Amino acid sequence: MGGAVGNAFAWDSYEACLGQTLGDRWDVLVEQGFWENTDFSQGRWADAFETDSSKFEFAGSQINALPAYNPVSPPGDESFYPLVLVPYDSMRLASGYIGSPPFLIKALEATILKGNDVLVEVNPATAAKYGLKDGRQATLSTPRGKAVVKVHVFDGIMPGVIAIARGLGHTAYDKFLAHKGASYNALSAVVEDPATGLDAAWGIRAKLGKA
Amino acid sequence: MFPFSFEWIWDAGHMVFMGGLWYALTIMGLGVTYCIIKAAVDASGENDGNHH
Amino acid sequence: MKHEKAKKFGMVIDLDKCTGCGTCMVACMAENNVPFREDDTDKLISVAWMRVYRLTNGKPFPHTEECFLPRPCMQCEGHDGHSPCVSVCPATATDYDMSTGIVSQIYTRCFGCRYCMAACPYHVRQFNWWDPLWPEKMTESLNPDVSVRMRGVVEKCSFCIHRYQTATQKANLEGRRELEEDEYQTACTQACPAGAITFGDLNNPGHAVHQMVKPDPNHGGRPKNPKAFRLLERLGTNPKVYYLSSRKWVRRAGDNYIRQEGSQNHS
Amino acid sequence: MDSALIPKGVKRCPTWQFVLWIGAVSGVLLWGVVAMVLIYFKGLNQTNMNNAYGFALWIWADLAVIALGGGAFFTGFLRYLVGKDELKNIVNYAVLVGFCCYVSALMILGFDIGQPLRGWFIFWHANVHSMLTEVAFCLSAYLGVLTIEYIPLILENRQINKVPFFHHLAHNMHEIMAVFAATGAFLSFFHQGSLGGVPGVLFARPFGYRTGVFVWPWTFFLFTWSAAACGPCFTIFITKLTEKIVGKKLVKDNVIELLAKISGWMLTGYIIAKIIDTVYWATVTAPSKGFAFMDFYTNNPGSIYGIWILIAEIGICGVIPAAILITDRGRKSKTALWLAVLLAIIGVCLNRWVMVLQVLAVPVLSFESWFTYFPSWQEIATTILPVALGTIVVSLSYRYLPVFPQERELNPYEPAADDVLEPETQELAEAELKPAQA
Repeated sequence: MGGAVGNAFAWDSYEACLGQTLGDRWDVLVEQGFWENTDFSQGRWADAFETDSSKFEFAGSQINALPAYNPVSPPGDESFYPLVLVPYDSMRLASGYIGSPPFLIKALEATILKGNDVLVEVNPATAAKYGLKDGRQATLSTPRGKAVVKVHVFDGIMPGVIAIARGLGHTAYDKFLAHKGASYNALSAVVEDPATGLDAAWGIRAKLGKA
Repeated sequence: MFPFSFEWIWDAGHMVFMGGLWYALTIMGLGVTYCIIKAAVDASGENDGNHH
Repeated sequence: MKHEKAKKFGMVIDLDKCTGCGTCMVACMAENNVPFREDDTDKLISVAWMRVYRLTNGKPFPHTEECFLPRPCMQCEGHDGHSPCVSVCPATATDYDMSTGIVSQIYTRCFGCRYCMAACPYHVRQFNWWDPLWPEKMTESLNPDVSVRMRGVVEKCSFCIHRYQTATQKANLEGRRELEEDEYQTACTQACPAGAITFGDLNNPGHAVHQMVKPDPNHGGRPKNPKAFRLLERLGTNPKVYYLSSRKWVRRAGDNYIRQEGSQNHS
Repeated sequence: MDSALIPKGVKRCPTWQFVLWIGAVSGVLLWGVVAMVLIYFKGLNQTNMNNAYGFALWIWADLAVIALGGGAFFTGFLRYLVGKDELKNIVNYAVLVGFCCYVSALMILGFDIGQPLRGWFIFWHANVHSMLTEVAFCLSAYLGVLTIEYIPLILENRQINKVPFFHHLAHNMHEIMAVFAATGAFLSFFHQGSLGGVPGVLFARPFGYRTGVFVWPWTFFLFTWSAAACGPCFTIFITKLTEKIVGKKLVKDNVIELLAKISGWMLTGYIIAKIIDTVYWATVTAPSKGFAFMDFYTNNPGSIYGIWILIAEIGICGVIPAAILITDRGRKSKTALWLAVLLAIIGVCLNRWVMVLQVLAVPVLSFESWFTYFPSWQEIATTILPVALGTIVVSLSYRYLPVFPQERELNPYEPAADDVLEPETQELAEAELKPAQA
């Protein structure tokens, strides 16, 4: 600090300022790196918001501007398409319209692409229910289309859900990328949110059967 | 295989291994050479006998 | 010989930091002229010096956990340089360098018997089943410091030995005998965006790798850091790649245990 | 047509029949040659091997034929060094079969390397610490010994033997055959052993690794031992098979029984040693590396590598043939003898299979699973190729060379009018059989 600001500052340095203003707490901070206020007690969550629900609300009941919450279900007939297909992003795939270079395709895990087939993640329970075996080909169909995929039985995906990596199924680009795997975009459809008119629903109803 | 290969070391491993190998090859070579020379000598002796 | 202590280059990979992004693989491929194939999805026939494994804890949803494990060459020391692969090579095409601790591979000496591949439990050694090919134009960006490999030979991660050679030459020209820690780093180490890979001389207490794992010289370099482990420690391969993980199941996945050993955890 | 080449006093099938047979086998040979050309020109991508299965069908075939060819060195050892004189009646055939086996082995090794033009590096830049170097050296040298042992037999062909030099050469080589047999036994001991050492020294492969003495793992000795035990069984098997095909007796029963008896006792010893080795490995070696015994036999797709394989190898194909061959009744019963030699052959082949392929199939990293492999047609064809070649060599040898010294005695035969011996050649015909009996 220098010039007019330095002159206006009542202490020699910022450290001296902190030492004086914080008093005992400064010594504790220098020694331990933190200071704990033992007198502090947290306020009750119930008192935090003065709304009907005592929780955060986007619009209070008085205004009544929002329609009641209605979950938007993914498109498709549940009795015919018992599963839900969702997309996910892999760290090793460019998921937009820009294609992955050969380096990424070569580095891609064997649990995402095998030969020319994309692997979809399926929970062991789901796989058992539909007679699907790890690594085998299967037909993935949604109300929008069909694709041949391979099954990757994986505990990390929720039962009843199929996950497909974004960024495959290109028809453009070089021989390292084009015509490999299937695109989620070609299989998905959107539902309009009745309140906002925006595209909603993450996923689409799907069926996975032995190829 | 030969001491002039740069990876050759005069250690026990090389002496035992290559020693055994060259020993076997020498016996085989000498044995065959002996048979050939002796056969040539025998055959020529026989030819002489046939002449007379 | 006292004045120049043998080096033992090693790597520490922090699995808590690894995101599985694959940058190390890409950096390695670019640095070491690893060839491409149109279909490289069969990892058992494709060449990749660095490979990132995907581990799971085997628990059902929603308790499933994942961990990515990058695997370069372990540069095993075995006992006194008797690494699994070096001693088996019939044509002396691979060697354990006592001065750096790096396992070399001479591509023009290898005649492709693949005995070293059978000896290596980490699948580090890979065979060139095909003639090496690169995508169009990529041949122009090949690294001139690394030779390309012909069909029919075995290749593997070299800890970017060419970088060591370049750095040593530079230092010698400047009249120095010793390299600074940052003068020799592998391509994967420098590329890792998460800073998960650390590289240096395990024999040098000043180097980060030494401080991170605290190798125990009385037990073949076994880590004293309880968070650190090596792959297949029990086989006696004595690798120079260490892994760090705060998760017990990950550390345990690094080795094999028989059922009776169930609850205990090594180190 | 070719009667001038056929040994005197024995009957052979008509030429057309022989040509037909050779033609059929040559068809198979040609198939193998096509595969061989593909492999040499396109590389090892023609196989189904991969980076986990670097060793596969070929290495197994190599180890198996060498074990089976062990009949040559062991019979030679018994005949020339131990002095089991009766075995002179089968040693020619043992050498011939062994020769074919070793030619096969070297041929297959020739396919199996990624850079065949650099094959000589294994000799030139030899790493003496590698088991494979020892294999290559001893194998090639021993093939030399087998060639030396086979040459006199060729020289005894009716026409070749007329040349005095060849006649004497054959005679002289027989004279010092014990020297060659001793060298062969020495070389065989080491290459059979070092083939066992190949998986045995892999200390990072818990299924194959064995402790041992000095630089040699126990498998080193077990392989030599099993080759000496099962090789003669293969010699008996091939002899019996030849007898079946040509429809006559070629070797007297007492000769076969003697070889079977020695083989039986060798097999008994081997199986006991193998059981001890397996128990030690299962209870001490493998657990020290973190593997329970059953880890090696469970959780693999289709149970290809189930515990059945160990039961089959040691029990059914080890203990049973050993028990048959050491009993007088077992050896004398035709069916039991056939069964025993067949089981012993399967047993040793199974052992080699396990020690090559299962070593690589077992996952070592805890997060990997079993590796599977099935050979490509190119691999199968090139494995059958040397078998076809061996069949041709054996067929030609049987037809034109005095392989079985007892054949004339066992099959008295009245030559046809046009084949009546001229007095002059009669003398030579007598002489030609002498060296073989010497």
